[in-house]
Amino acid sequence: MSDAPKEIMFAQACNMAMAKAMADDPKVILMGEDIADDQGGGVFKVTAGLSAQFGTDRVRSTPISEQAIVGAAVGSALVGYKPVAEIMLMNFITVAMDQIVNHAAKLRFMSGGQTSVPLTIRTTTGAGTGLGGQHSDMLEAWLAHVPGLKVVAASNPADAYGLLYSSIMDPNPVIFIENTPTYFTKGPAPDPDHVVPLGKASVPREGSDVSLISYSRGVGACHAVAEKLAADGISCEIVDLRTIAPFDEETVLKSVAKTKAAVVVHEAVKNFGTGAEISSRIHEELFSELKAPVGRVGSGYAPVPFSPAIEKAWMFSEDDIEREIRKILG
Amino acid sequence: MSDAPKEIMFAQACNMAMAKAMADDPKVILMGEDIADDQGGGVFKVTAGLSAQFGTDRVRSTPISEQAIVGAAVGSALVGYKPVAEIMLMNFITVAMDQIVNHAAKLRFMSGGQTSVPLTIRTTTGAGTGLGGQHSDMLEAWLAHVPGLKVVAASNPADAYGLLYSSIMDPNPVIFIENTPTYFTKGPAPDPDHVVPLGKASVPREGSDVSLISYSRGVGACHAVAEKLAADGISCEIVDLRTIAPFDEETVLKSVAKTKAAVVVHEAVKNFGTGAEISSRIHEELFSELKAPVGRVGSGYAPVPFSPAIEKAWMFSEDDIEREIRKILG
Amino acid sequence: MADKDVLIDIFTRADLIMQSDIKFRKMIGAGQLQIVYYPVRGQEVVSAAMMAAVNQEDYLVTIYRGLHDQLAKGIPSKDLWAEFAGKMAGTCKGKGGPMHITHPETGVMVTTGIVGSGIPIANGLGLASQLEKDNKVTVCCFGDGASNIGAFHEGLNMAQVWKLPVIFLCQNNLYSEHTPMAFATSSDTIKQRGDGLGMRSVRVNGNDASEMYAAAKEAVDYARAGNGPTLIEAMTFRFHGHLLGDTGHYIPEAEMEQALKDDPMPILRQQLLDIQISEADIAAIEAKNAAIIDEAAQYALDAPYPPGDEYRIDVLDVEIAA
Amino acid sequence: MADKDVLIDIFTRADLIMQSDIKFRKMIGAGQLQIVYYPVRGQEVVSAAMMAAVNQEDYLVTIYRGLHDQLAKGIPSKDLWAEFAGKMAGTCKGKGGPMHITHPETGVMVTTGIVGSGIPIANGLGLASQLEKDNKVTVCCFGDGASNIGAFHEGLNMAQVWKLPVIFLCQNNLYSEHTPMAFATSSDTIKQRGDGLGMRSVRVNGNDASEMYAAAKEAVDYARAGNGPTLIEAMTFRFHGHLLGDTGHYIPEAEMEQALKDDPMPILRQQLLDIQISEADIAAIEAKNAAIIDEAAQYALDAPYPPGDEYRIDVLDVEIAA
Ligand SMILES: Cc1ncc(C[n+]2csc(CCOP(=O)(O)OP(=O)(O)O)c2C)c(N)n1
Ligand SMILES: Cc1ncc(C[n+]2csc(CCOP(=O)(O)OP(=O)(O)O)c2C)c(N)n1
Ligand SMILES: [Mg+2]
Ligand SMILES: [Mg+2]
Repeated sequence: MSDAPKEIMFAQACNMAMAKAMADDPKVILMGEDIADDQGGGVFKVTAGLSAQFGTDRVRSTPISEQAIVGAAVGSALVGYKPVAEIMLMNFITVAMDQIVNHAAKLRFMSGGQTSVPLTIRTTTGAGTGLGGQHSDMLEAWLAHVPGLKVVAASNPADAYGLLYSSIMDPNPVIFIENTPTYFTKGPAPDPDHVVPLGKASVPREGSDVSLISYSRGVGACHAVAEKLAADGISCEIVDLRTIAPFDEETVLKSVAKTKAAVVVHEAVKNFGTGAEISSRIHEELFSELKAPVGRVGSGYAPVPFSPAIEKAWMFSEDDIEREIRKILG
Repeated sequence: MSDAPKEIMFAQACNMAMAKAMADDPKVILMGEDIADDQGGGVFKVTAGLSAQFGTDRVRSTPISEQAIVGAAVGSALVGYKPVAEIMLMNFITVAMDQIVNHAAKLRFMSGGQTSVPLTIRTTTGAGTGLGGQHSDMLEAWLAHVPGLKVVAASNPADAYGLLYSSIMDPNPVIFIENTPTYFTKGPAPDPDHVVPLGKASVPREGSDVSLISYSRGVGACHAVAEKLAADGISCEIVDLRTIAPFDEETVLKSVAKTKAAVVVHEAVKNFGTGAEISSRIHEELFSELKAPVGRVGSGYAPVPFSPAIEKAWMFSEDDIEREIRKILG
Repeated sequence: MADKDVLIDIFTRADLIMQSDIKFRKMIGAGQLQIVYYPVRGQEVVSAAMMAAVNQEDYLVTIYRGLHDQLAKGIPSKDLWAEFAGKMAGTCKGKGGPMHITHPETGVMVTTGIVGSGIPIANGLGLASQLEKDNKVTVCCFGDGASNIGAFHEGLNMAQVWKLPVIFLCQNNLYSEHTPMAFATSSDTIKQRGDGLGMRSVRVNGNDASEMYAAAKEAVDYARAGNGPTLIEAMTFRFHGHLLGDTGHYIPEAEMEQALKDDPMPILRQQLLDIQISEADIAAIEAKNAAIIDEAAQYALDAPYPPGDEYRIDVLDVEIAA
Repeated sequence: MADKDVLIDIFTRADLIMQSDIKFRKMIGAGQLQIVYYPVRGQEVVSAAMMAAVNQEDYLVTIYRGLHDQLAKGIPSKDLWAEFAGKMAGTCKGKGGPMHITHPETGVMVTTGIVGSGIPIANGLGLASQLEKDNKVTVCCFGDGASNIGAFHEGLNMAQVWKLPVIFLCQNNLYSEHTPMAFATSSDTIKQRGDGLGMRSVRVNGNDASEMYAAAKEAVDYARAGNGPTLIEAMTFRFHGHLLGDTGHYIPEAEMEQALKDDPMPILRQQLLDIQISEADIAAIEAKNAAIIDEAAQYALDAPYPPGDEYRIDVLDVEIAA
């Protein structure tokens, strides 16, 4: 791949990761609504070209049947396949929660380790696309609460490539959450054998005054705020969780032990969101060292509003992050 | 009701609350699998006698179709009914999450307040009954994270009576979580017009050293530990949330502001559980006053094991609560 | 052939739908509106005939592709356009948007963006009517693709077991997103599934006003008489793909050509002429609809957006603290 | 009439099931085992005949009421009994229990406690076999009540569209918990639903060994030949209610009497005698089964419980830290 592009889009990165996984392992198969090329290669074109390259036996467009899609992934995973099921939008996992929670997450344990479910569920979501209340929810907190599931979300194309590949090859069920609004955002292209291990956070920006802990598009917002505050002499360190559950406590605690202050940032509704667990763990481990209580930033207590005017007020923002940082740094 | 019993069981209390609601308001109807008397009055007999008293038009046994059950409740609620849908066991809400989350919780908002969904979903769960991995999960954290839903759980028969009645009459969708293992535990009988408002926690035991914040059967465990520690001169205050979401921050913060130490206790898996949100809120509001970081007690990171030997080790316990209290009180 | 007044009624509704769809696509294309839009051109007659057979008090549950159903059921264009534009004056204060139109005054109770999910909810409305004995029926619209999801099966079974007054109107436009029906559907027809569930089921040419109206009327009468639900599989087609921008690459040219030849609108217009309704009278109807739409569109553009704080209102019965 | 060896095979499996069920109920009644138990008495022949028609390598997905299916498929009694008793020596180290039996060596891949949920999973096993061209079939067992849940519909549609080698065995015992089939099911038969989904569907007397075996064999051959799935509605009955302790108050006396008269076990035993299998040979089979069960039961009682820390193992591929 000498003529590889220097920059690629998030969606492209996911496509390339699946292509590599399918080329590396014949047991990798894809299932989802309209994902094959005859049906357009996915509504967001994330799977474009894969059925042409690997055939429709391995890249299968399905009926509108999320329970059947995840069930078929569970069953084939039980006997050695590494299925990647696409749930077009995250809100649609609500019709497949039984297969995900009662089966994919539990069959290894309930069988006493005789079987395992190495599937990956890819889904995308995110507000700001004008799709309203039923097409934009961030539901990662539900899945993070389910023992046996890994929950992964990338913040840039290179990580998406390396994390999706790792998710597909992981022996456990993984929920890989993509972000619709940033699908077509570009970032440095990874080299073909770039792999990002699950369970390891990254520290894309070092700093000394406060740790900003986030994932998915929240990381981009943190970078913007960090840049801005640098001008005011506030030094922000950014921790990109990459794997939301089980999350990399070591890296998070190491960073906060250094900065002695933290703000957890996510797009999901703040109440009972993943930020609460991360905040609690930090308090439990570093209470006496903290300059101030860990701050949290998330979206408001409401369904995602349709009208851009309301959606903006409801949604987590760079202003919210800045305000929270200034608040805890007093 | 002069000949009313002095003590009643939890299941009975729920039955009496539904009977009163149905007598008070003809718009209250019940739906669920096997809930009518011809089908046994509910697998745990919680609805026994209600179809005999109010007829099978209002007390309806349904097919095994949780999506259709909740959907029928949503639709009838939209036009003025106050349906009470029974989802036999909490794990089965996994097949009805779309109706609960994308519809019941959102229709008021998405309609701009033109419609509302005053339904109640009753469900029961809890480990320790030997039902294993798919029949015992505590999933309240998912629902607490959904704007527009209220989540309620009682810790004793009198509260169950007063809270279920309030849930049925509440203009918002309410998830009322019962606890199977304590269904047949007795407690003081409430008088017929006893009502417990939603959103208000109670303080069933006052103390000065530490606040134990819990709900459902966790409260019973806290009482046992409080008794035991009283002997050692440790004074525990107990806060029974009653409504898990939105929860009564005022009462919680008032208690902790007094004791300056807190342990949040629930049966659900600890990671990403409701205890994280409560712990975070306390740290955010009372950080500088706390003697120690807020402690959390919950069950282990695993599906509910079948074998009693493993189940016991996995499950939250009085020992865990005591250990956590002693840890934070140093 | 349905009688004159009925055909005029159906045409009037259908033309409003057609012109509204054209206008929406024009304004979105021109960048005057930035919204995700699900075209309804080609399916006008199905809803127009169905809604002509029910009353305003009757309930409707429909889907993201619902403009035709909503207009046919009688939602005032101004309110509807304002909601599509996300304005405070919209049916839902801009909170719901095109995929979540609600308007109880005209019986439009739910518009859902989740495939199949309106079906169980329609049962609840039907159950309420059955208990109230208010003689209302509920019309529940969904597509051919929705017949592959669990909610469809659970909903139809319960409706039949409880003999609910619900008309399940499957608008079979032969595609679900980019998937042709036969590719993802095990049965040859959707009607066959209704039969399998023991429900009264019919399959009709939904693009023929008289045939569609007759089927609708029969189902409504059957439901009002307390006999229970009917599944109507109404054959139709969508001319502009799944959502605006969809090129329809997956639709064989010949199929598209034939579909356009069978465009229900010119056919219905000709039928009016055939029964001696004058060109002038028809033109008057079209002009009136055009005026309504122009006014509604302008109203939607001019109307103010809701204040940001609206997100704290209507979540629960009480306002959420900031 | 199936041939002699087949009938003996079916009887041997069915008798093991019957005696095991009796023993479980006896031991639970005596307090030797404290478990929630779903009796299978009355449904022995359905599974015995079905499993006699497949190989040990073929897959099975079943439900909480699965003892008959699991024994018929060949799980060694000792391993199974130990799991029911929650012991470390059980098939699943005591972690799954009776509702979640798994035993890959005999093809038992999933036992689920969620009604209908095994159906989509069975498709995944069938898909794997189709891709592997390993010529395996998957048998998926569920009850009549499961035909009312969404997963049933989604699963059958996908299996038919993809022509998967899956046999959907609906063991229609006429009740779901305390609900008679007709009360909650819109169609007269489950077969009718398979027909509605365009799937090859048959309805047989599951309590007749020869009829059940013939239907099973045909479905298996059909699937192995690559023709796709079959829905078998096997009529049967459960004699001891939904779970142990259920008094069956909701079952009309006459119906229960008739069902007991039609008890498949004495009928099958008589059929063996009729084809000149000696009382002695039959008694030998019964004695052998009895010995297996006594040994298994004792083994289960004597075996040690798993250590508590086992809850941190098998959650993920790596052990969870304490
Ligand atoms: C549960 C669920 N899965 C997937 C989607 C994405 N989706 C939206 S519309 C659609 C196609 C529906 O086709 P059909 O039912 O025929 O209705 P049509 O759009 O043709 O009117 C799909 C798959 C969804 N909204 N909900
Ligand atoms: C989704 C779901 N809903 C409800 C239940 C509770 N439940 C367990 S068994 C059962 C009855 C099932 O009847 P049927 O399918 O006929 O199987 P049978 O028990 O008769 O063998 C019910 C309702 C469940 N386990 N899962
Ligand atoms: Mg369609
Ligand atoms: Mg049954």
